Amino acid sequence: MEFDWSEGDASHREEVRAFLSEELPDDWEEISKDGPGGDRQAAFSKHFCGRMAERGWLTQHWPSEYGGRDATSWRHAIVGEEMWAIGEPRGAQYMNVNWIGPAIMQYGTEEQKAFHLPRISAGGVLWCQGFSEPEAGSDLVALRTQALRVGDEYVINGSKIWTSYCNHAEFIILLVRTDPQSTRHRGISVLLVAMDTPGIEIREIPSVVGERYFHEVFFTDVHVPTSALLGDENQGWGVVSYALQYERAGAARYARAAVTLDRLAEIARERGLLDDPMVVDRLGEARALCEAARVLSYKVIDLRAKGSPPTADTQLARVLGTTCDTAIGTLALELMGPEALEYGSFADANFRLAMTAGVAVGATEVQLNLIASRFLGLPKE
Amino acid sequence: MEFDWSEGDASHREEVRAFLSEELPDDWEEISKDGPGGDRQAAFSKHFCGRMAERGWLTQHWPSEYGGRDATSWRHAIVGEEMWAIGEPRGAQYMNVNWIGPAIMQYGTEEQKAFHLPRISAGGVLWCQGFSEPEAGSDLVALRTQALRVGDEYVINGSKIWTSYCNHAEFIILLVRTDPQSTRHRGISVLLVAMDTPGIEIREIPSVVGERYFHEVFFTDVHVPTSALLGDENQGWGVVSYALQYERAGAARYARAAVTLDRLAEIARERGLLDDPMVVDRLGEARALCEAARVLSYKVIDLRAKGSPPTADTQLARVLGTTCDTAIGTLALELMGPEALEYGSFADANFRLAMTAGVAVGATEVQLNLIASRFLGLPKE
Amino acid sequence: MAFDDGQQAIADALAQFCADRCDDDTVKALAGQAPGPLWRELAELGVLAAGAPGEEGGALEVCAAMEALGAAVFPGPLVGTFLALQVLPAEERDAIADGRRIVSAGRGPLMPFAPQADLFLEIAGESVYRATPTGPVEAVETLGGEPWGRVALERGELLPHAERGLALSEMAAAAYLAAAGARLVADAAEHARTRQQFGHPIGEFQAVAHPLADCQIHLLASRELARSAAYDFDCSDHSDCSDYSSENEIPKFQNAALIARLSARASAVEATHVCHQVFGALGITTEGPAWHVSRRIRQLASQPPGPEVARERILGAIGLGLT
Amino acid sequence: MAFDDGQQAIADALAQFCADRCDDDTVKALAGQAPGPLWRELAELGVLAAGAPGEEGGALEVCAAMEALGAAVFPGPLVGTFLALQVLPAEERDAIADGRRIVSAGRGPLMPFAPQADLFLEIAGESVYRATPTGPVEAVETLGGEPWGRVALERGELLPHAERGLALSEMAAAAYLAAAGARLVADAAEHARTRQQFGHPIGEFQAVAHPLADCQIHLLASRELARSAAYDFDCSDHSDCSDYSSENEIPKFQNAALIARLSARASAVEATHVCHQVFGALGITTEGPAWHVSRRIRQLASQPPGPEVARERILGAIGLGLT
Repeated sequence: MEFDWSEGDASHREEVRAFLSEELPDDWEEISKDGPGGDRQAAFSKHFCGRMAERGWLTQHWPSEYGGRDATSWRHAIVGEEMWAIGEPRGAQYMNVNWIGPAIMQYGTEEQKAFHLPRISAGGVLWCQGFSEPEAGSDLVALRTQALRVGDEYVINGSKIWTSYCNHAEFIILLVRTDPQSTRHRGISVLLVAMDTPGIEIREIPSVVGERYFHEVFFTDVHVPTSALLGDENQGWGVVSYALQYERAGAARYARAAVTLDRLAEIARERGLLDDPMVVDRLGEARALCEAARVLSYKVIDLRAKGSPPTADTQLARVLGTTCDTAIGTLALELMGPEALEYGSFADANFRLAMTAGVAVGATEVQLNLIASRFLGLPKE
Repeated sequence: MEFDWSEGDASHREEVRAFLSEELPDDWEEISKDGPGGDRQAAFSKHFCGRMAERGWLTQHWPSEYGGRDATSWRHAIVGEEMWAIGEPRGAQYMNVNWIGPAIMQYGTEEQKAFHLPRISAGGVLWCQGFSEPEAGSDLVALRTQALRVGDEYVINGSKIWTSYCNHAEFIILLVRTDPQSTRHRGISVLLVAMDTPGIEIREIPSVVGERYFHEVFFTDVHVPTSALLGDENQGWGVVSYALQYERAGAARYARAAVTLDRLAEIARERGLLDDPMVVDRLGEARALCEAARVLSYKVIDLRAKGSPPTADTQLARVLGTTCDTAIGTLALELMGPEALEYGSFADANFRLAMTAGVAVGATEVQLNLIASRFLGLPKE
Repeated sequence: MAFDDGQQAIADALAQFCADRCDDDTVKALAGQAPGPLWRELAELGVLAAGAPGEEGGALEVCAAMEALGAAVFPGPLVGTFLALQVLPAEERDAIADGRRIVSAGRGPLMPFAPQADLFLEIAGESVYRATPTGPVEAVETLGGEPWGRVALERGELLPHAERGLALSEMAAAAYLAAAGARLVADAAEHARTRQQFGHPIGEFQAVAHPLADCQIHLLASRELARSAAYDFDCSDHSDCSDYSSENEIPKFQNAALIARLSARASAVEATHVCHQVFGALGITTEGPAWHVSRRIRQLASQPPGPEVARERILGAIGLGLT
Repeated sequence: MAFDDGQQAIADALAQFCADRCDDDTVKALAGQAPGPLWRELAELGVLAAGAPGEEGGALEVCAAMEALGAAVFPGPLVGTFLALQVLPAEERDAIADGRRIVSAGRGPLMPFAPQADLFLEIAGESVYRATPTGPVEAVETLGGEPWGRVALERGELLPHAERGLALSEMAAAAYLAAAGARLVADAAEHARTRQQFGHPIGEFQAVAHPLADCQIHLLASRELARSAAYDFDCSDHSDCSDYSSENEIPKFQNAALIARLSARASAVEATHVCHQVFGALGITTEGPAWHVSRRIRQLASQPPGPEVARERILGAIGLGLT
């Protein structure tokens, strides 16, 4: 059997928990109520990530040359589980350390690496991700935002949508079409753009899942130097695919779901609902789902720990994580009866969050297509 | 409000029930155990349908010129509900009266009508339906069985599959390709063939849902006169479409399901399972499903009663009937625990029957495609 | 089952009223607001009065109205009002039917429209009581955008005709839910016809189309069941209706209302799941096409009479069937 | 989680054994038959013995074996045998592990393999008792094609180590169910690749492909959970394993086995529904590719420990999580 938490892993988890109980203020629940995009949590995350960085934990799984400690993926996964379980005090920075940094490591110039990686590793910088567009959701390659090369600059025009956290972000990792004649996967590039570049405007899209969750970002004649290019021009699809593989298994949603489920069970117990076998059965089913999602995520981490390239297992873990979130959100709503309807209540908040599960990271439909084709050899339409 | 059972309808239902309690032997449950294809039920159905015919009920919804009584579709629906609820003592003859007879009425020559309709109306003849082929299931028009015209005869070669009740049938309504160059909907014809014609062979396919349920029928140089043609040559798709519209709303599965559900509830009560709220909830959901299926079937009957052409509502009723059967079969299995595993037990028998619900009459998938297109205007693939 | 001309006229008139006075932007803007001028305008049309015994109209008229209102997700204490009109004495009905007095009907302590309510009805099992607040009403913002309140109630007089009141309000909720669900499905289908992904409208994908079709089936059936329950309710007033289940202990209209509610609740909630999948991120914006509909469905689906009452009644109804 | 070389060798050897000695036709022919020569052949391979405490092997070896056996839907009283080997004293184990004595373990009065059983174990809640028939065994033909019997039992000695026995047998059932489900899905996918309708292989339709993909996800997760439960079971014998949930009252291996069983049961039963839809009429012929698999899944999914035990254990496990 190849997997088990080592002694060191177990004690690392204890260390992380101790650190969390020390660092999180008493009003953490209040601070984190509006999610990572909320002003308070965003501000807190800069302080918090700085503290993590001091311990060397923020990017411990990175190579030491880039500010890491060469720790195993398991160690980093432990941090991820503990952070998610408690409401992600790293705020949006989980994106930096999980996939934006690694993408820069893989494709960046020496200059880009030297500039960006220490900043990410130190915990003081926020990034956002400019991939989706109004006409390009799950189908990212339908993107229209253009960056035309003019001399040693790119001039960007277009817009992005559903951009989380960008109100607080210093940088955006931006997907653009650099060859205006191209279609689909060809002619796409990735740019690393400072959010204070003139011509960038942000509009918040009010969402049901908390403050500052979604935004539109408009680019009007935004000039950036060609040195902002990550990877080769027109070869950006490779860069984004690399990043997405990390993104899709990045969030330990099952850890959050398991904690939610525990609280739900506790509430059910207080209300005497556990006398109802139906309630117990549903809780049991939900628990099995959480554990199933966890164990599939561990497969992905295991591959990563061995340095193997990501496989379609990532999709499995992702779909099951979503299923799990949705199931628990729905269960919360059903168990709490009319009480669940109170805005901001435990059940309400979890239900709203669960609604985003299938939306946030690529449509489940696309992932099921992939699984049908890779695991079952089914033909594509 | 346009629908209600009239006084006469209500008393007709009472008459039918009285008739059933008089005509059905004490060992009816035993007789009907193996379904309409079983030898005993098939034999009984000839006697029983004769008795119904004596009362004028078997084909009461037919025009009087064809042996009917011009009764409303509602009257005939009442008979259908009562028959299905008790396990269909008409055996396979429900097909004769529901759609094979009407198709002959619509498309038959005077000679065909004069020969076949009185026989069906008198209750002494069994028909089966030769539509499906190994390579043509839901996609009927992929059929390959050929009938080549040679002088004033057709020579049939090919095979049919999943043919129910054909072991007892005197006639088959047979879908064949009369233009060997044709594909898909074109070049198909319908023939009315006596099952004792030389060259026809039957093989039973053992099934999990009871004796003599499925068969293969092989046609080897079967000669039939051209007068066996129903409707115009190569225009058979119109005939079969007409028949299928009647077929798909023909069976009052919800009536059977409702009775099954009542028995299941009774068993649950005897076992003290009704203290479990989950069980009650599931029974309630299942009851709501039955009633939903019933009410959609009534819409279809209402259209028919008004002489309107069948609409896509038929598909709705059909899909919901299937859902309902499956839900109750599954519920039976779950409620009964290990007891349900006993072969031939109430739960086992119902579960096996429910398994056929989605199979017997066109794949649900095809019907959902239709609904998506007709009701929601969604584009086809 | 089709409405007669008078009932259809109600549905059509209300659809027009909603189009004129209560479009999506209005619904969104009114979220969390107390029943105001719009509620009184609705009442002046005589829509609420149709739910009072002996008035012009009856359950089918209420059903026709609720279908139109549900399709527009019209806000306000509709369900509680129909309950009140059946259980309160004649002299109290006018002020309610006119929209002057607001009814809060529920199981407490969380009560719908409590901050604005002039009258509290407590539902306990199959009984309905008058109730009086024994303290202040604490306003509660809800998931569904209805202004609720938490309030301690003292139980008062046991009211008559609870079975009719509950049945009428359940039928009304069923009609509203089925219509709101159907409208959500229609909007999602429209989105699926126009939204392109991977070079195709997403409605071409069975993964999108089939769940929508499935919702459509169940919602149409729920609509029919609500109409049928309304018919039975009206019938129960007359002797010339056939009632082949009359041997049962429980009146047919009660069972029919319960069945309609169970069916509508399940199918409308399922429609929110499916349609939010179809709308994707659009669905979770407050400006978007789905949230103001799905939140209302969620709210109405959680309202009393809840599962306990349903369960008791199911136990009574279980032997119904055709026999 | 991958097996080590020894465990993988067991899985491979048993897969070969099943291919040679227990193909689909054999499985179909053996339906309803008492455990016979094939059962003893399996036992002689040492597969059952791996489930006895202190023997060569352990739960992971049992898990590897059950995955291979489940994929072939190998018949016989596997689950009850693993229970017996944990709870019975050493001197009784050999005859069971050799396949000479047949165990019937259940809640009664309907008992698996009862007509042939040499030994009865009664499962009552979390306890296991020896039991003695007080009358004749009435043979019962089952939906799943296993020869069961109805028999009155007298409860005897309370046996030790019930928690280990039940956990091992639950884990074994989970591994078998997950593998049988995965095999059904693989066969259905093969059918979907080749079966043409409307000019396309049906696997192109999302209505076919997506449910299969969904089953695949859940079945793979169930397999991992079973392996993980087996690992925990073996760990619980040693002191060098980390067990970060050790603060809990209930041993980790018990929870893990329960979770694996819940997950495998749900995912395998769902796979039967989905695959029968894919196979259509073919699926309900006894000669066809699905029935002999799905009936076995149905049977194993209904076997004890049943929902009551699961419920009690869930109540205990509910606070587990990561904390």
